[in-house]
This record gives sequence, C-alpha cells and structure tokens, in this order.
Amino acid sequence: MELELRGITKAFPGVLANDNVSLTAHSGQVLALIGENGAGKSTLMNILSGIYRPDSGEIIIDGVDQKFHDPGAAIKAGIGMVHQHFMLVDVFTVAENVVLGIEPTIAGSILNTKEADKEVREISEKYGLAVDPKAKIENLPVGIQQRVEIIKVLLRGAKVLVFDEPTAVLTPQEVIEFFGIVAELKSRGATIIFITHKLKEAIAIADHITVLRAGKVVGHADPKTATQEELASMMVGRDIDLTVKKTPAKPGESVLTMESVTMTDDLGRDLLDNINLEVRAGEIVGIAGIQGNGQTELVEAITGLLPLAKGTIKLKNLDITSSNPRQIHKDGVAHIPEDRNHMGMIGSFTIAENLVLDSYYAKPYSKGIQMQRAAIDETARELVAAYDVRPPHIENNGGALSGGNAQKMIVAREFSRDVPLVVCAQPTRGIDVGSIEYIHEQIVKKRDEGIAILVVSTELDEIFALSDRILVMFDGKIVASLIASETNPTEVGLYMAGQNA
Amino acid sequence: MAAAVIAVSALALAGCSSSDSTEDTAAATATESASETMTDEATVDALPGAGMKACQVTDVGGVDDKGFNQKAYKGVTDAVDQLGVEGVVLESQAETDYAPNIQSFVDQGCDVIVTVGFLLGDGTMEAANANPDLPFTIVDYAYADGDITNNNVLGQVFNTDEAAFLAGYLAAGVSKTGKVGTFGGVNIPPVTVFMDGFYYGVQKYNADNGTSVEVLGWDPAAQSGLFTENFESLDDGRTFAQNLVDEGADIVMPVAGPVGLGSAALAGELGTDKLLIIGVDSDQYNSDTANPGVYLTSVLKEMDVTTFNAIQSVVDGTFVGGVTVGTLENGGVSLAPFHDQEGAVSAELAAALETIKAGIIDGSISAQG
Amino acid sequence: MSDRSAEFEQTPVESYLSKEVKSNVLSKSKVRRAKIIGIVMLFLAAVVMFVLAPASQGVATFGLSFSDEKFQLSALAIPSTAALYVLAMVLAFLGGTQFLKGFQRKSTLILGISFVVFVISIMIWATAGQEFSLISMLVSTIARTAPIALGALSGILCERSGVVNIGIEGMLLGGAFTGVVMGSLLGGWVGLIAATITGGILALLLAWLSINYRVDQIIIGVVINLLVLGLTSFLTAQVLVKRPEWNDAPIFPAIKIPLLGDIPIIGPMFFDQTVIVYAMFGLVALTTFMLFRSRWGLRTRSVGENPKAADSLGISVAKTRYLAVIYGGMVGGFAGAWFTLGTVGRFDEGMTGGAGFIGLAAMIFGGWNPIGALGAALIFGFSDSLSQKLALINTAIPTEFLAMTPYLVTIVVVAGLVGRARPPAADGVPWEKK
Amino acid sequence: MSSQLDPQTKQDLLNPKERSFTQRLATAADWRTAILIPLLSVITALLIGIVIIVLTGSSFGDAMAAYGALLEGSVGSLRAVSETLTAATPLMLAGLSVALAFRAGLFNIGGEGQALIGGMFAVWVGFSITGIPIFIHLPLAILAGIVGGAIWGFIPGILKAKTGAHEVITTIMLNYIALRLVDFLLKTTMFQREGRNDPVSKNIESSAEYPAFLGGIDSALRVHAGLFVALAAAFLIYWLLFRTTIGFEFRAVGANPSAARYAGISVTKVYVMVMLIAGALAGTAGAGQVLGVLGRTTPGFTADLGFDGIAVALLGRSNPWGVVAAAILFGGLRAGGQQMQVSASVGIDLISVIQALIIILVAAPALIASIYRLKTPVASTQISKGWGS
Repeated sequence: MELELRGITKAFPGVLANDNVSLTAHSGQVLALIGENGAGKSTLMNILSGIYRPDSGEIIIDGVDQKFHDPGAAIKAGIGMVHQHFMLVDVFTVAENVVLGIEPTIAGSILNTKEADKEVREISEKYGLAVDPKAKIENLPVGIQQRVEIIKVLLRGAKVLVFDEPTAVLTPQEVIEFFGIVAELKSRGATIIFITHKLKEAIAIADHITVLRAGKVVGHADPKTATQEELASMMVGRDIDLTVKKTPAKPGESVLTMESVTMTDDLGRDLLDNINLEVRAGEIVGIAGIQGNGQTELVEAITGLLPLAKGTIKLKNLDITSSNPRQIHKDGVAHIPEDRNHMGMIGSFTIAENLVLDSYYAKPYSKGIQMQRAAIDETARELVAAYDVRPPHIENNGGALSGGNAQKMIVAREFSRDVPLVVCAQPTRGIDVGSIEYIHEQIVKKRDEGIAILVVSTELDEIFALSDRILVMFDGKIVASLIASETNPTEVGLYMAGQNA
Repeated sequence: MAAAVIAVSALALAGCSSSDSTEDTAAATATESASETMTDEATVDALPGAGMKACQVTDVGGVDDKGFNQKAYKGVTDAVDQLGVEGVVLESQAETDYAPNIQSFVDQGCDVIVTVGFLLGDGTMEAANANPDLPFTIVDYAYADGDITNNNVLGQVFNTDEAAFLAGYLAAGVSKTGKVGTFGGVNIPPVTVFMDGFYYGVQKYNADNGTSVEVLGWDPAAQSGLFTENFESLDDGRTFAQNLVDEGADIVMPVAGPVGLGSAALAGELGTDKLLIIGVDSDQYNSDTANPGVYLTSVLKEMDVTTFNAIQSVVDGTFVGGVTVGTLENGGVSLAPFHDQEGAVSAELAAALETIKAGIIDGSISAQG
Repeated sequence: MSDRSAEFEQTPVESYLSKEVKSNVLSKSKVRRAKIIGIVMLFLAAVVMFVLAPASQGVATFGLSFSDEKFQLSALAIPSTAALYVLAMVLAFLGGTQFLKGFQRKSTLILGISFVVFVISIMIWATAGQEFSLISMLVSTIARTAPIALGALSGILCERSGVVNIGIEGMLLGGAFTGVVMGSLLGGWVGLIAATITGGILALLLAWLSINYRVDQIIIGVVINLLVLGLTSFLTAQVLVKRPEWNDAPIFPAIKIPLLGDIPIIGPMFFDQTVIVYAMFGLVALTTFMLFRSRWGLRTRSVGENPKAADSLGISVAKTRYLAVIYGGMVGGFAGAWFTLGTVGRFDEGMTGGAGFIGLAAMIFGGWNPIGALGAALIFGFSDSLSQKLALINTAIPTEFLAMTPYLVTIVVVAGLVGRARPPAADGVPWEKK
Repeated sequence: MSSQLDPQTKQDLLNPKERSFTQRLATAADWRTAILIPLLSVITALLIGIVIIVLTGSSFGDAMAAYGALLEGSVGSLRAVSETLTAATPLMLAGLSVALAFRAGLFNIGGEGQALIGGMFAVWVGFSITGIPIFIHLPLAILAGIVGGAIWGFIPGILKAKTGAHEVITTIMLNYIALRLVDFLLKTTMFQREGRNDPVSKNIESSAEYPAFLGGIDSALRVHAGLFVALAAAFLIYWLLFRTTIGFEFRAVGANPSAARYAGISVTKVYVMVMLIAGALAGTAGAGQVLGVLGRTTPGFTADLGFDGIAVALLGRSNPWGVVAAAILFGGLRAGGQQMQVSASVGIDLISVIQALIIILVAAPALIASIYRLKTPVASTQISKGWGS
C-alpha cells in the first residue's frame, strides 16, 4: 500500500504543530520519521490515525484521497497505529483488548470469547507473536503488551503500520526481536512508519528517513549513507555533540550505602531482593534495567517513599532506613523523580511554587507557617535564570512549561540544594535533545563538585553517557556491577534481559 | 439550548400540569396556595370580620403537612368563609424563619396571628411580649405562668389521649387477632400522647372484658416504641404497618402525619379484614381520598375549631389569652364516625364507648392509665 | 521502620506506582491489620460473653412462616443464654486464631462471618423471652433492598462508562414524582414508563453537561439532587395540593408466583413481591450479563477504563457514555417509581429520604459490580429491617440509635470490611477529544 | 496518559488552568470568568425561573411580582439587607468548609452533621455556664462549636487516612447519625428544657449570644456579630490556603497527591487536618445559628445548611472571597424568597430550583458563553475529583 501525505497542517492554540508536511511511504518498506520531542511527529501520526483532523492537507492511500473523521475510518482504510503509550485497557484480557471495536458476537450482541481467543491465537501464530489470549494486560510485561498492540492492528487488516517510539520500553534483546517482527511484516508487504528519536535504530531499520523539526519536514536521508551526527544536526537545527564530555571520576568517601535491602509486596514476593550498593562522593553510578525490574522501588526506598521489609540504608553515617521522605530530604538527598508530571511537579502551581515544592517549609521560604513570597520569588528568579527555564515567568503555572523546561525546573530545584547525594530517575525521559544535553552537563558538573550521584535510566545510551560505574537490575536484584569504561551495551543488555544472571 | 433542555425536563417533572388553574374548591384538603387572599369580594361588607386579617405561620412541616399546620389552617379558612376576614399564611422553611415570619405579619398589621407547634413557642412568646396588644394563638402549646406579660396569647392544647383512649378501646374490641399496633413519627409528646391514650384504652378494654389484647409498638412505661424518625417517608408508613401486621396486629394507628397514608395504602391492598387504620388529627375518611374505606375511625383533634374560635373572639372583641384545653367534654378532641366500618363495630361496643366517653368526661375514668 | 510504614499504608495507592507495585500493600501493614481485625473480633466476643449473655434469659422465638402460608414451619425457639455463650465461644475462637495466626487472605471473610455471628447474638439477646417474625423481617429486607439496589445499579451503569453519578437521589425523587402523576392520570404502567423516562431525561442532563461541556460530574450530580428536590417540592405545593387526584396512583400489587411462592421462607422472600422487585432482580442479572458478556458492555467498560484506547479503535466515547448514562438514569427513575407506585401510590416532598445516597454507598461497597451492589443493598435492607424489629420488641436501645444502624453499618463496611474498592480507571475524568 | 502530544496541547490536557483569584482578576481577559459568567448565570437562572412559574399556571405578571418581591426582600430595605446578611452568615462558614476540602481534593458533604454537632456543643456551653461576662462566655461557646464540628469532621478524615474509606460516603452517613443523635440528646435531661416534654434545648444565656449590632436601630434587625466571625474565617482561610505552609500542603495534596508525597508532605495528615478544619468551620456555622439566631437547638435545626454550603462553595469556585460573595447572593435569595412568599403567590421552593440552576450554569461557563455568544474561551471548573483520588 502506498501512503502519501500532502501539505498536512495542524495548529493548536499557540502552536503550529504541523506546517505543510508532506511525505511518502511505500509498501514493503520502512520509513523512519525522526525528530525531537515536540517536532510534531505524534501530531502527524494522530492525524494519520484519525484521532486529530488536519486543518488542511490530504492523506492519499493508493492514489485515493482519504478523509478520516474518526479513528474507525483510519482503521478501515488500513492504517494501524502502535502508540508509544499503549492503548490498552489494563483490566481486560489480551483477547478483549484485541477485539475491542470488532468483537465477534453471537446473536449480534453477545461476546463470542472463544472466537476472540481463536482470532488472537491465529494472528499470533502467523506472525510469531506469542501471547496468551486469556492473560490480563495488567499482569503482562511491556514487551508482550506491545505485541498485543501489534496483534490489534494486524487483526484489523492494517496494511500501513505506524510505530510510535516502539523501542523506548524494550531491552536491547527485545529490540532485536522487535526488529525481527518488523522484518517479517515488511516481507509480507506491509508499509511501515517508524517514529523515533533514536538515530541508531533509524539507521539500522529504515529504508528511508524523513526528518521533522518544529512541525516542518526539514530533510530526507538515506540510511545507508547518513551518519548519526548528520541526522542529529538536521533534527536539532545546529551541530550537536552526542557525547557528554567528562573526565575520569575521582571517587571519595562513601555517601550512600544500602545493605541487604529487601522490599516485598503483600503476597510476600520480593520487589527488591537483597540489594547491596554503594555510591561514593564524586562518582555517577548508573542503574540500568528494563522498566519494572525494581528501579522505581529502589529509588523510592532511598527517598523514603516506600518502606522496606529488611536491610539498612545509610547516608554517610546516618541511618535513614526508617526515616520519612521529609527527613531524608532534610538529611541531604535530592531526588529527580521518574515521572515528571505525576510526581515531580504540580501543574496548577506556579513555577515559583514548584521551585520550592519540597523546601517551602524551610527558611527563608517560610517563617513559622507564614510563607515568604519575596524570598521564594527571589530564589525562583535566580533558578529560572541559572537553569535556563523558558519562558522565565515565575508566576506562570508549571504546567504551562514544555517537557524539557519543566524538567529543567525540577533539576534546578533539586540541584540548587547543597546535598551530598542526588538520585536522578529517568532524568531526560521524553524531552528535547537540547535539554538532554543541558541536563547531562549539569549532572556531570555536580559529580565534579564531589556529589554522589545515582542515575536510573532505561536508556542505555544515557547510562553509558553518564555513568562511571554501572549496576544492572533484573527482577528486583542487582545482577551485575560493571565499570563503565570496561563494558559495552551488548554485555549490559544481556544482563538487563536476565541472561547472564 | 440550555434553557430549552431544562425547560423540557421541568415540563416532564410538571407532569401534565397545564396552565389550567381552575381551583378545585371541592377538594377536601381545601388548601389554597400560599398567602393567597381569600376574601370573598361579594360578601365582604356583610360579615363581621370584614377588613380584619388573620395570619398563620406554619412550622417547617408546611401548610400541606396533613397534620396540625393544615388543620389549623382550616380554622383560618373557615374564618375567611364564615367571618369574612382576610387569611394569610407563611410557610417556614427553617428554624431561623419563625421570628421573621411572625415579624412580617406584625408589620403587615395582622389582627390575630396563629402559630403552630412547640417549635414556634419561643418565637411567639417574644413577638407577643414585644407587641402586647396584638392577639396571638398558638396550637399545641401552653405557656408557663409569667411567660407572657400581657396575657395576649391563647395557647391551644388538647387532651388527645382522651380520644385516643376511646380509639384504643374500640380497636381492642374490633381486633380479631388480639393484637393492635401503633407507631409514631418521632418520639415527642404531641405524638406519644396519642400512643399513650391508645395503649391505656386497650388496657381498659382488657380489664372490662377479661381479654388480653396486646399493643405493639408502644410501651408507655418505658416511653419507647416504634418510630419512623421522619414525617416524610410514606414508604416507612407502609413498611412499619406491614411489620406490625406480620407480628399479628390487624388494627394500626400511625401517628406520623402523611406517613400514615402509607399505612392506609397497605390496608387498601391487604383488605380491611387484614388491616384497619385509625387516623389521627382529622377525619381521614374525608381527607384520604385514595383509601377512605380502610379507616376504622380517626382520633380527632379539632385544632381548626379552636383556631376558628380564637379568630372569632378577636373579631367579636372578646379575645382573652391563656390556655384553652380541647377535651372530649368540650369537643376539642373526639372520635370520628366509623363511616364504612360501621358494620365492624358491634352495638354493644358502640354503647360501651359512649359509657367510657361519659366516664372520661365526668372524671371517673382516667385516660392516663 | 515505624515512621515510614505508617505513612505508606495510610496513603491510597497512587497511580504513579508502576503496575507491578500497584496492587501491593506491604506485608507489615497487613500483619498489623490482621492483628487489629483479631482484636475487633475478640472485642465482639467479649461483648457477647460479658454483656449480652448475662443479661438475657428465657427463650428467643423467631417465627419462620406467615400464618397464611401453605406450608407452615414451626417457630425457631432458642434458649438465649446458652446460645449466646456458644456464639461467644465461636467468636472468641475465630478472633483468637485471627490474632495469633491470621487467616491471611480469608481474614476479610472471617471478619464478615464474625459480624454475622455478632448480629445473630444481638438478635437473640434482644428477643430473649419474646418472639418476633423472622420471616417478616426477611421479606421486608427484600422490599427495602429494591430501591437501594436499583439506585446502585443506576450508579454502576453511569460510572462503568466513566461518568460519576451522585445525582441518584434526584433521579429517584424525579421518578417517584412523575411516576405518581402519570400513574394517577393514565395508570400504573404509564406511570412506570414516565418515571423511567424522567430518570433518563435527568441523566441526559448529566451526560450532556459532562460530555459536551465537561462540567465537573460531581457538581452536576449535586445540582440534579438540588434541582429535583426543589422542583418536586415546588410543583407539589403549586400543583398537587390543588389537584389531589393527580397524586393518587394505583399501586402495583405483590404477585405470588405459583408453587415457588409456597416454598417456606424463600417463597415469601423472593416469589411474592411486586413487579418492581422482580424487575430489580431481573435488571441486576441482565446488567451483569450485559456489562460482562456483551459487546455493549465491553465497549462501555473500555470507555470507563481507558477512553483513549476505545477512541483509537473507533469507539465513540461520547456516544457510549451517553447511552450508558441514560440507561443508568432510566434505571434510577424506574427505582424512583418504587417509592410511589410500588408502595403507597402517592408522592410527598423529599420522600426518598436519602435512599439514593445509600445506593451510592452500595455501589462502592459492591465494587461497581451489580451483584456486589445487590449484596451491599441487602445488608442495608437487613440492618434497616432489623432495627425496626428491635424497636418493636422494645429493646433497651433508644430508637434513635436503632435508626442509626444502617448508617453505622455503611461506615463500618466501607471503612473496615472491604478495604479499597477499585473504581473504573477513568471514572469522573472528563473526556476531551481534540 | 502523557503520550507524545505537542507540549502545549499536553499541558492544556494535563493542567487545567487554575490560578488564584487575585491573579485572575489581574488580567483583563479573566474578568469575564470572574464576574461576567456568574452574573449571566444568575440572570439566566432567574429567566428559567420565570418559565417554571408560568408553566405551573401563574401569569407572567405574577412572575414579575414574585421577582419584585424577591428583590425587595433581599435588598429593598435595611431590614431586608439585615435578613440577607443573617442568612448569608452561616452559608459563608458552611461554604468555606466545603471549599477548603475541595482545595485539598476532598468532598465534604458532611457539613450538615458537623454543623449539628457544633451547634449542640455551643448550646450546651451557652446554657450550662452562667454568670460569666460575654467576652468570655461567647468565645467559649464559639470554641465549643468549633470543637464539636471538628470532632465530626475528624471522623471521616481519620477513616479516610487510616482505611481509605471514601469521605463522600462516610460524611453522608455521619449526617444521618448526627441528626438522630440530636433527636436523642434533646430528650435527655442534659439538654431538654426544664418543665417541657418537647425536644427543645434549654435557652442559652444572653452572655453567650452574638450581639445583634444593629439592634439599636431596630430590634428586628437580626444581623449579628457572627457575620464578622464568618468574614474573619474567610480571611483566615484565604490566608491559610495561599499564604502559609499548611495551605501549600493542602493545595499540593489537592492538586497532585503523588507530588505532595514526593515533596515530603504527609498526605494522610493533610486529609485529617483538612477534615478537622472543615468540620470546625461547619461547626462554627451551626454554633452561629444557635448563638446568633435561635438561642436553642431543636431537631434538625441546621435546615440543610451543609448542603447549601456545597452550592455556595461551587458558586464561589472554592475561593474564600468567592464563597463570601456566593453566600451573600444565596442569603439574598433566601431572604427574598421569604418576601416572595409573603407578597406573591409563588412557593419558596422555587428558590432551591434557581440556586441549582445557578450552580449548573456557573459550572458550565462554556454553556453560558455559547448562549450569549461570548468569544472568551472558558474552561469548565473541575473542582472535585472522582473516586480515584
């Protein structure tokens, strides 16, 4: 199936998300669409899948102009979308999710569960996508959930498959498997659009690359010849250096010590299983691992948000095992949480308020219970300037900031404190390259000031860019402790998949 | 668009209420809309009360409470019809409304103000003492000596237990199961006085006839029994009556305003051989148009008469404050006719009731057990 | 440990937690909870043993048949003191075991059983030396359950699609009103239909404002309650008082089902009821089936859980919500008819008396599941009927306190017995489509 | 939730615009949301009221007369203004109670019960202590009201914190329990008036009464010093919410409990504190009715104060000063409704209908904007949360 977009334009209040975008995708080929966050990739794909309607422009499939009034129309036209954040109902089974909207029925209205299971099984066998149709989504790992999404679109007879950042949540091994699936789909004549900001993957898998920036198509590239640097500068609009400059670490005294830390759920299963680790002053320790292997619990154990079953946690010589979050914060742990919007900030609070979110009670921001506006605003203005948060209007709501600027705001808040330990969970998830660069620099700068830093990331690139030492988590355990300069992504990837454990 | 949809739903709620507003004056409830002036223009000059104004403040029950507010209001409307006075009523929505409602009647130049119930006791007292020359009358309430400085309030109280005593005696005589029941709205004296009298009437019947008819739902010694804890839920009236029937009662006296209509509905359904109802306050044979046949009798509390009399005394210029006590003797309380249930009451029983009544009047029988 | 775990267990499970953690509450707090449950049970045992048992004497007699039934069961006569000591022992055994070892996942069930045993103890204690008709109480339980269960069902239908409905009370009252007016004018069946339509119209208001204008759903619910209470009171005063014949509808009689209706206990409870009560059971069954087995149900639930996912598959979120909410409203209006056409045939201001709110509680207690809600409604109906019987046999407990029973039961149940129910994930979240 | 939308879109989706009242007033465009929309809502609701009056069989002239009376009874004279303010006083406090809870993401439907218990506490202090001067007795009685309400608010707060029991359910149930409890207490010797069998409490001492500060002009001017207590409470709550660390914590928990926990705020402690203060406010409202107007308590003496408080909080958009304004409006409707009853043939229940319509319209500014063809883009209020929080 040939897909062509011509002059797609879509504006949101204050933003021109797509500006006269045109592109073409061919049957049996992979088109990689690359661009920074906010470049308009997702808007474009939402238009393609009928979720948004373009202000102007045409969608042409096999020479026929299509108008999608709703997602159903796009599905009928053969377009299948695998969203970055899976569109799955957690409490439904695989089969229920897959057949939702095209349910096989008895007597026109009663669900035919057997038939649904059979349909799922057929597709999964045909394409080698093993899943249990009766499993509940909430009990499945993300890799399998992605397969469910693929089965969903295949069952709907999709000829054009759109993958939005499909590898973001996958292990290197799962990525390889996923590429296998893509190759299989390709060989069956599917048209594939692959949205990513991972240049390496685009080069590896695509037959053709189109680059978006600020809502416009800014260039095309042939993956056989293009280099990452070329693509990156096309994407960002200036030359950028993908590596983080840093000198070898000079580790000092031990700052964070965790000894046989174990956390269990109510069924007695281990969420954290006998974790021992140490972070020393002036070094960056990276925690690699696929999402859901205990990283969240590890961070929340250190910061006091979740209680332990056993073990001890020490900050220098201070036992913080049973301290509450406020106390740990006071004792000197800064924390950049993994989920910016749900935890790191309050969208309806002003930037100034967000900048004192965890220190509002302390001097000089309050005296007694009375908050000191002037002091807060002064600090806020300084931080906004120092950390380049734009636009720098401290009275605006935090929610009005772009992802990158919101993250900079959070970094500003946490890095401005004079503390011995900084815990950064997914410090650059979902933000633009410029902000990533900036935040990485700040982290390294902190290290050089002699601060102990723990970075948790599911992005291997980030782990390698920042870490002096790398710990790999799998199934609640630390399965490997490696020196960054002595290992490589393949080795770490195997540990992440639990293969070397 | 919004207005349209809301108007549609309003219409739906209004049911079939059209703008056809011809008053059905024959309706037994005889309640006009609030504050409507009821002076009959044609006869206005002919009647002694012409140009005078009788004003009633209800308690939170409102004028259509099927209880004392409504009954007192009948006294006002009777005065309108027979004396030619102007009649006005204000419904109170909350405790806080009593004082301003009375005050606005004072300001309007009412010639007599009728208030209803113990909730208005304090408010009426204050207004009466602030306006010592204005006559007041309050239903179901009597002041202690010295409360009212200028004796310008007529308290109306009723020895309801005397009539309820007769009802109890009657019920005991009519009951086939040997069990009768009663329940109240809330455990307060204006309610429980009915239940007391009813209970002792049954005991009297037992003593006279050597029977052992049981009273369910009220124990005067412990002052505890069956209460719906509201005066709204008609369904409670049904359920409570059902409850009593299930325990063997075949005659029930609900003392809970409109809630009792629920009991009557049950009786209408079960049939009068299973359940008979004794009405309270008014003769419910007349006022409950849905199930008139189920009433064995009603315990009448003639608040309309006393209210009318009070208004008349103001019109005549003979008004005196103090307390008027409605008794069997003066007809302030009484037992309604048996109407459809005439046949259920034997001649002996009817005669015995007359004897008891005479006994209460002459003091030889006490309704207090 | 103490500081941190105390903080944790008190905090509702937050959405930010990754999926794996979501369902977990840590074991330490579980252990403490188990101990607390054990102490509660032991306390109940102590009450029965030292308060109730010594204070009772004589035989407690419970009637099991109405006098007009075909097959008569002899009344249940229980020697009160002995029975109470036995029950106290049972409670003490359960409580002690729970305290020392815990029943793990069954502890909620065991706690429930303990409450049942305790309630039976209270009944025996109160009835000692007297008798009351147990069957009457059970039948009345079913009758009282109907509007609550239907109200809960109304809520479930709305909320399964993601629209919070706290306007159930208003829908009941509205249905009761139009039901009686139309019933008076055109007959009971027309009244029933009118009541159903009224609920539907009110739900349409809820759907329209919440879906098209994204008005806070709780606000609309509050408003529906206020609006209907105001309108019906206003119309009663302005219209019905003048036209009493409009407020005099026929009542649906109880229909006894042949044979089944003659079975002792079960017969009068389930097979000698009005059409509305039968409809309640029917609707609970039907709705359960529809929600969990039909295409409509799958789509409705998907919209309530993850409207974005549904939308991406071409399911119209707005249309699905409209349908579910209107269906829910119609059930609410139908339930309202119970108050007038099902029992007394006339309307009185504010006559639903908070049944809608109890229905709401039943919905939550029942975990947004029709069968669960019916169970919850039965508990309310039972506690209501029980308090009435206790008032009738003159216990030492003041009637005001007996009347509190259903409300206290609700609080205890919501707070203790069930833990946290999980609402549909998108419940109350306005759906916005660009 | 946060898929890769464009930043602006995403922010719009995630974070409904919410800023403080003063900030909103500061910008010209927001003037419409703050003033124009509520004003148009009131007007529209009144217009629909006319439709209802006419539909129920009265003439258009009657409707006009009714509204004339409404106006006269609410602002037509000093007495009318006094009545408006007297009715507004408890509404302010009850509204603040609900508004404060909304700010912290809680829905306090329990104002009714809290006011009842607060009133019972206040009346007890009011009648049982004698012979002390007003400047000790009155504050003591108010304090009793605060304590009583706080206790009744604490129960749902602690239940939510410890067990997760949803406050909507527990507060509704506690309302019913409070009603029955008052019924019971009023028949105990502790409360029941000597020499009477009616469920009416003893009268409070005059030293526990809120002074009627206009009583010197005309003894029928009932407006009392409780008004100043209510206004002070509004100021205090405003200060607490927007100027103190406690308010910061409340608002943080209301806006994003996860972030609040991350920031070291004990969410459970906030729940308990919020319900405690909300209960205290409602208790003050109930006490005010006892100490300023009634002088005693009777069954259900609060007359749906708690529910009216919800309406007031919604109309006032949970802002303390908005609540004050909304309370005065509703107070005016109530006072005027009385007059409407006196001099026009329209039942007072119409007022409840109009109140309900006002809330709908205020909550749906987009509706008003479309009716009146306003160009302002307006977001709907999302004050409360579903069951999820």
